[in-house]
Amino acid sequence: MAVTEKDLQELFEKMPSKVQKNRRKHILIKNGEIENPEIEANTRTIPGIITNRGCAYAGCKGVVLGPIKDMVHITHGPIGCAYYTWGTRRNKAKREDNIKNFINYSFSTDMQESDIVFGGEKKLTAMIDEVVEILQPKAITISATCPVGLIGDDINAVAREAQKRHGIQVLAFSCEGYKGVSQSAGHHIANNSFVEHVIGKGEQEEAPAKFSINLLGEYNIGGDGWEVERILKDIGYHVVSVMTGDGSWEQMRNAHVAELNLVQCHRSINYIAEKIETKYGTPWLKVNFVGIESTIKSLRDMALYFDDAELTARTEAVIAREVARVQPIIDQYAKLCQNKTAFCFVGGSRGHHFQGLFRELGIETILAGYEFAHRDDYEGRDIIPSIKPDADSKNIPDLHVEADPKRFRLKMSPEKLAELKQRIPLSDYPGMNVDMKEGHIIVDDLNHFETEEFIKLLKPDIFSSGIKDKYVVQKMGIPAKQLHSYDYSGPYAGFNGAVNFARDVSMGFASPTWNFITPPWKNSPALSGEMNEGGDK
Amino acid sequence: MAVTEKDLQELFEKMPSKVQKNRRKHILIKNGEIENPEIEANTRTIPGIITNRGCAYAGCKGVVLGPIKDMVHITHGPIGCAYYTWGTRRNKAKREDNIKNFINYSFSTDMQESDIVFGGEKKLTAMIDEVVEILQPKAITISATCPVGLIGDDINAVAREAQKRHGIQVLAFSCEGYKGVSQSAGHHIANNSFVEHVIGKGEQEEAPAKFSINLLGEYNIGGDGWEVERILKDIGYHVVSVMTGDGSWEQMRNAHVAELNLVQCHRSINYIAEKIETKYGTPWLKVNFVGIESTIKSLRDMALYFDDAELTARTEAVIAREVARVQPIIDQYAKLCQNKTAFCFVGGSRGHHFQGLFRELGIETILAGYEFAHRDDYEGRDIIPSIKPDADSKNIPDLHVEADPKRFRLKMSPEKLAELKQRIPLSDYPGMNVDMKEGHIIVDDLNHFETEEFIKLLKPDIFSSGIKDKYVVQKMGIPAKQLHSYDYSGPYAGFNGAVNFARDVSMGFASPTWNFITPPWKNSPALSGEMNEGGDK
Amino acid sequence: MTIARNVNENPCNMCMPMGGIIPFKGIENAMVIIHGSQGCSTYMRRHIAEHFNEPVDVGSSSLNEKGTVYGGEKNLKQALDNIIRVYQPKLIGVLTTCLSETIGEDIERITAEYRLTKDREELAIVAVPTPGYGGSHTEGYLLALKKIVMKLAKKTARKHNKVNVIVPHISSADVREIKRILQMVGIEYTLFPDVSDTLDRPLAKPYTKIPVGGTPLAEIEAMPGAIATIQLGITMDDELSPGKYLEEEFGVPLYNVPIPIGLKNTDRFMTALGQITNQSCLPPGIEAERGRLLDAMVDSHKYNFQGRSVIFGEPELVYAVSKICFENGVFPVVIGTGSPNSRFAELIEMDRAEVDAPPVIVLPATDFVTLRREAKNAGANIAIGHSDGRYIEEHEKIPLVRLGFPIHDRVGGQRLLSVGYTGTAMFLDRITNTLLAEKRRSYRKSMYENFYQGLEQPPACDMN
Amino acid sequence: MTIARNVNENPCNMCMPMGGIIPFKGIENAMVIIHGSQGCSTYMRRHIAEHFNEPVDVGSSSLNEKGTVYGGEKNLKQALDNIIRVYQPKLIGVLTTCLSETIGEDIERITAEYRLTKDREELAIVAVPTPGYGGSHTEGYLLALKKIVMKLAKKTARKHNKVNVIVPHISSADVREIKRILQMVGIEYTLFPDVSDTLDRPLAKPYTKIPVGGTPLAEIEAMPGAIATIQLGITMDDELSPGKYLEEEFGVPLYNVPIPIGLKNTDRFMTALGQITNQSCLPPGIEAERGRLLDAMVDSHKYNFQGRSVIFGEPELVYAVSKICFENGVFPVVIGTGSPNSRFAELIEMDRAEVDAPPVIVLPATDFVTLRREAKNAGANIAIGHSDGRYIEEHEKIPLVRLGFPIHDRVGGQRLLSVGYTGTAMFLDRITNTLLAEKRRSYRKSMYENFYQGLEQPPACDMN
Repeated sequence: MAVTEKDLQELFEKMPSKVQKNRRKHILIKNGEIENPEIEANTRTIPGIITNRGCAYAGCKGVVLGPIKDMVHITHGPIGCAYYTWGTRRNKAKREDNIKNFINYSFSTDMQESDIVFGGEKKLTAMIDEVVEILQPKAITISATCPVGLIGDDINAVAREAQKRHGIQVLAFSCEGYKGVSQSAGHHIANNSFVEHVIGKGEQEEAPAKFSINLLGEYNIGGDGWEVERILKDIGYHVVSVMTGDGSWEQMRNAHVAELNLVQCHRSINYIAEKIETKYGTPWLKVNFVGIESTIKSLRDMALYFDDAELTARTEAVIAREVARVQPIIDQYAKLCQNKTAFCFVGGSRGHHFQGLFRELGIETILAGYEFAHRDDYEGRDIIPSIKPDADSKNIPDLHVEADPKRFRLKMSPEKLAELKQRIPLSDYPGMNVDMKEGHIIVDDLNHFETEEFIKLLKPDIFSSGIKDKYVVQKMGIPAKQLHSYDYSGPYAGFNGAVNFARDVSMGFASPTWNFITPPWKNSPALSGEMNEGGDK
Repeated sequence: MAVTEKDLQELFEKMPSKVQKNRRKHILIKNGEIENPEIEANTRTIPGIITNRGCAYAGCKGVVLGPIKDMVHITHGPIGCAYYTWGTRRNKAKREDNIKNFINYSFSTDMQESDIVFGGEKKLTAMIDEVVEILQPKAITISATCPVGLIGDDINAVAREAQKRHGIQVLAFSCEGYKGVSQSAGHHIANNSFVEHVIGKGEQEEAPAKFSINLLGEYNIGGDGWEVERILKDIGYHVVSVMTGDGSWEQMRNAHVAELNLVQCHRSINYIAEKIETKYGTPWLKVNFVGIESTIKSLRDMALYFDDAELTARTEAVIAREVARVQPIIDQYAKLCQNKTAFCFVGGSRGHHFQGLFRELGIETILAGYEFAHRDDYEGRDIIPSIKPDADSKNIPDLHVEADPKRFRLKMSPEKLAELKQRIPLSDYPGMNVDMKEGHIIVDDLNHFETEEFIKLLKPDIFSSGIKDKYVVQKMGIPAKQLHSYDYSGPYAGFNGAVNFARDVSMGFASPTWNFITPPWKNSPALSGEMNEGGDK
Repeated sequence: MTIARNVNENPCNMCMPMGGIIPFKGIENAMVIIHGSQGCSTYMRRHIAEHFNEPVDVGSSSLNEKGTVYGGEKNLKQALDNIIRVYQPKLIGVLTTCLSETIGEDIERITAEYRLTKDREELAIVAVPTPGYGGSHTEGYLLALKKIVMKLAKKTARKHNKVNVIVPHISSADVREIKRILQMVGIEYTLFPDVSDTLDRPLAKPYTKIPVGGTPLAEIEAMPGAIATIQLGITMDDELSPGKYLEEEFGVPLYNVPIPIGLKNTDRFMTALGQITNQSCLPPGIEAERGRLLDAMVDSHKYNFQGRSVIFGEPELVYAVSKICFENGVFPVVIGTGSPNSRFAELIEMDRAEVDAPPVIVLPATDFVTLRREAKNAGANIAIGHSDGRYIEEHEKIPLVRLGFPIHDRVGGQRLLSVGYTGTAMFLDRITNTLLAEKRRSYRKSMYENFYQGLEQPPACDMN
Repeated sequence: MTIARNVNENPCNMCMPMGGIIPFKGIENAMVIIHGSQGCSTYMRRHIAEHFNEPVDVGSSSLNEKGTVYGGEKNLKQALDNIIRVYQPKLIGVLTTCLSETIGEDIERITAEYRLTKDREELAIVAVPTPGYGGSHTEGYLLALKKIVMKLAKKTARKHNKVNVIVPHISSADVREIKRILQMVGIEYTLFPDVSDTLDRPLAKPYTKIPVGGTPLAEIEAMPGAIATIQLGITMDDELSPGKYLEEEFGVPLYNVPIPIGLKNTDRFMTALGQITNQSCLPPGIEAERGRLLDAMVDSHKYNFQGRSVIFGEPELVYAVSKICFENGVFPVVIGTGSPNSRFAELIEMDRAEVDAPPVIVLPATDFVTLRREAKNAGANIAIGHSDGRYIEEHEKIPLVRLGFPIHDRVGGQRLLSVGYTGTAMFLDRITNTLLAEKRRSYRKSMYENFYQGLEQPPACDMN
């Protein structure tokens, strides 16, 4: 059921011509002749085209800052923005000794009309004081919402003063919602500040254990990070910090001591990975812990990096044990999934990551895309130099860093590093496009209209996206699987997560509900059949 | 709103003449000229007159045996009887070290048609074996239901054999439902067996502590017994055994060592109290722990019996402390209860016991009665010799006991005992009648028809009885308060219980629900009033 | 799979006469007398009242020792006298007990004689033999239904437009809902028995001894003239089936359908209505309710698929509940009834096989000690049934969704709505939300223990 | 008593434009656009969808940095173009945000101009200024309602027989129930807004982009010709009251009554219906439902009188809930709303005084950190409100009866039925059974500790 350019053309013709012109560049049919076709990404969404994208504030406070459990995250603005980022991402956090956990709290300056008129700095200052007095956090973030920039509140000045007054770190983030074109702007803003003000500010000079790593771009949705950590610890790794799922400011400050950074979600965290490498000499490895094969590959890549016989042996032992344990369960579920097709449209990495797991279940991803990715997430980092900055991306300052004179360490010889890069994705991400199959579709910033049209065209068996499109899809008679919040299930990462995912996806197919949509009395033959079969008469 | 003989006459005239003739003897108007009028009681209920009375099985297994937590109580019969006595009395039991607790279990031989035809002894035997094997109780009871006697199953023989086979006590109770005229027959059957086979069979020769007592006729409904024990222990008493609320076979076996038996529910347990006195020389004291004044009086009577300065002082100290603590709370509730009237119709003692507590709240009991009492419960034990046994009462054998040659102990000199009897109700119960006020009504075995008629005549503010009449009363627009199961509340005994009762009764008056019965649109003036008051129009 | 039982520990059923009382409470101006020891009547009134929170007046012939020797005829007649005097009923049900059956009382003769000698031929008396050892309350209910129809239904040449709708032991709210559906579809009906007003009685003045409502006697008499009978019962034996009797005696076409709980069961009910009335299409309102249920099922199945249910109660209800569980992924692992009925087991196995659900232990004539043990062994995480299953909840921490009879540890058993598309959605919400509450309660803890701390058990078996 | 607030920790309300979306979802063939950063629209869609489990299509003008400098007019017009092309709505609501309000967008002018220049005069566009700092979602909801009426309602000489029924933010099932009651009473009505089908949409084929249902535009236009308006709202300010507008502009008599939750509140609703239609007596069916509620209240008050409730949510709903709590003894100890509305506080105090209930802490413009603290201090043992109060449940072990918006940790928020006599009985059962479950859970333990072990605290303060 491949889509042709002609199908696409018909689809586009239902849109106004301006929209057509724009959207054509965001949609590709994978074509073997062009190995890595160009796609437009990270550009403005057309007004009135219903998108799944959020704002810079969502990317900054909602995604990157929010999961850090030991900081108090203050939203400076009217109430809505704080409310909407209160516990909605399902980034779990555990209690730990000596680390406070404010994850269940939402803090807002709750700006009123008068604050808009007279400015909200005083209110923000008062709130910081109150928070410090009552909760005594070790650090605080302030995130700006739309009106803050417009009315000219100087949150940086407020933060500086508060930091001085209370002797704790207070970070200000100018992540007003209108900045950039999506959450992506917010990620960048958050990344920059962490590199500049948090990472490398801890006391440690050396890693406290062998095989120390940071886990970047893992937000512990539904406990994903815990499952990954379980496996890593079992093999013998020491996790210095996680950014930022179940993460802590305390641990991030010492992230510079790790010997390797793992990057799960490239889009939201690659700035940090890159800057750490520049500043402290730590290479980063693109990993994917979603799916059995991807998990195995990521673990083996890590073993290659560390090049330690014992670690490698332990890696293989854990892989063997885990696969033996979970594969039979997955196989049972996979029976229900054979030869099905999926759409997989998620934020900035899962649209790619989940394809392998789907494939392991026998499900082919025939349409995939990202909500807020950049071209490099599709085409690979090699094309970064050729991306032309536009007005929107220029608004987010690019942070310039240099090697830290005291703390920069080469983790291995440049030669060895270069050689390794040939074998594993070290400080590199090749993007989604290379993994897509012939005739399959890649869509950037898929919108509501296109969702429905592609469903009609391709009739997928399952649709993976978020809660906003989920119900449209289900109303169209197709099972949906939320890959933002996992429909309150999870974890889906690692070995155990693969089992959960297999179970949850297969239940969508096993549920007889989908066959019931037409009432029996709308279908006379079925009606009499029903009676013959069941009634006494 | 006194009832006259004329009112009664009118009421009776609605009944068939045979019924009239019978029921007249069960209903009295208290009349100052006759201090202790005679009433008919413990006679057959008229068929088709809807009564609250149960059967012998209910009195034996349901009331007396059921609460004993460390015995397995087997109902030999079809399923219903076991089902209906499963946890319905709300006699609470706690777990204790070394004492098993089977209170949540219901055991039935679940007789089927074939068992009726071929006999159920084998099934009963098999059940005992199974119970012993699985639960390993120290003792077992077997209670007969209607068909057992009719088909001639010899449960005594089965019990004897089982006792021999397993080396544990197995007691059989021939409490077929048709025996006697009410539960009362069952109490008697249970009492007899306990006196003969359980009490006095323990190892102890002497009380393990000073001021040792047994608490008889307390079934720990809603925790009543726990509240009483709390007070007694606080004063310094040692409770040897409770019969039977939260009671145990283990403890009952040593009941002979106590120096005094307290009798709460005279009707259901007086046989035991009397026989223990004969057999072991232990006098019994009629107590009433319902209501503040009654509780105080009972405690002081006990102090008089033991005649110990320290105990007396402690008694007064506890009374003073408790009254100071609870009276102010009760007073608050009592405000809502002033000048109200109550009907109080309960089993065999509460119809009397609760009157004082009602009075303390400002509520006058204008009609009271017992469901299954005997004449002595109304008129006092003095009239016992003059009660003529009828066919029904003769069916329950009277147990003959004599002083135990080894274990009989005089607890004090006969002279002192005689003197004490002048001051406290020692081995005596003066009955309900003496406490009823001029013009108030006493009804034995109040039936459904009379309930409604008396409500119409006297319009009480609250009606206290059981669940079977509760809803009729409420449908008639009058608050009801269950005094069998306490409407899942309690305890109502002792000081804390008085607070609970005051709260629960006053809420019935405080609830505005009763005023709402007529819809506003049925009452035009109120309707327009409603709109003026509430609407914007 | 079934497990044999010798004895009963913690019963999952009540006795036959108890069940026999209920139908009489759903007939206009009816009263009922239990012929036996007065304890029977008292215990049954107590238990029925506790569920419905309603007055439940039941007479007793108060048999005592003398009656066991000389027979209870005199007592029964006296009871009839007194009940008639006070209640002035148009119909009296007389139910026997262990006692009266064991001594061999011929209530059919006694009551017939009573009507004759007392010149009470305008009064209907329905005698139902319900020995406590003759079956569970389910059989008592059904037999009473059938005996009422046998006594009252009259052969008639005149056909009418009504449909007989015979309902098993379901809640008053369910009966009301079935009437609402029948009205929506535009069907005239005789609903029998009708406890919707009598056992869920408005508080209103004046109080009457017998509640207003119930199936009118005239309608029961006219049942043979109906165009069809819909009987909500596919598990009952034919000899207990009033619908079968009407079919065989009077040729009234019989449609046996399950209690309309669940999508397909309700579809079957609606389809039968459509067939009887020759409507090829049902009203749009019905279709909207169906669509809404389906929508709820789609939304909820993600949570329900982690449910493993233990279901218990009366066979017909248990069957209907198991069906919706299969439909929505709350796959049953243990299903039991106290009734000796074993027909429901085959039906359940068919439904199970249809959706390829895991094996289920089906237990007729079971008790709660068995149910509790089997539920625990099978890893059940939700229980559905009446309040007597509360020990499973308390001891095994398996949350109980209350449904059926009796419900005595919560209020509103008579108001529980579970039939039809809308009722099913409400019932399903109660199930789903119970699972969600449990999941939420334990989510972070179990997540952390299972994943982060690296316990070895595979997560597929965990409620997370 | 109220407590001032400087900052907000764990908010008890959402923002104004979020509330403004809902009414547009209850109008036939309507769409809505949020004029602001696209995050606003995305967040609000996400949260509304999570409650209703329904598609919630909301457009955005996707303002970005350029828009903040040069104005958002072009974006808004483009959004209108695209929404019209894809959805072909008959009405579009345009809601502002913090951003568009702060930069001073004149949406009234922009939208008027758009209709004119694009020759779209058959299309209604309703502009509603809803800055996030202008009030809570409650005020957004009400203002949108009023603006819709102001835009659409047309002066007419022709009177008709309908009654305007204006409802606050209640569940889809509640809206359906109000329609059922109006039908029972035999009243023709315009129910506005009507989310009964649009936000609780049956799963059916074919799928349409805008759900079928909602108040028809023609009916809203004709509201000035109605014989009266019943507005379920007694806490709102007059300047937010669509009913008041209809009264002042067109002389339509206004009956403000509370949401009919609770016996007396429903009585007021029914009485208003009776007055408007000059019926001195309402149908017996209504009276039976009332009697059944009353019966339930009598049965349940024994358990409810041990309840001490903390209630939170939107002012109108909170008021209605507090009323039934006063009526049935679940005396409130803390009542709060995130809305700045303070009128409900006076009303609550009147109701409290009437039954002489203990003092209650009433908190307008509050947050959950405050509510949690106050609930704990006041010894609350049951919470009633939306899912955001779950932290009270989790941390203070005060069980939460879910009602209102949003309900995101359970299913079926849109199906929760709580209005009218029957709905109230269902709601009351949920409260009573929550108390009973808690009591049963802890009964033996607390009994034993308090009484047997002789702890000193007086039992009057214990849930036993």
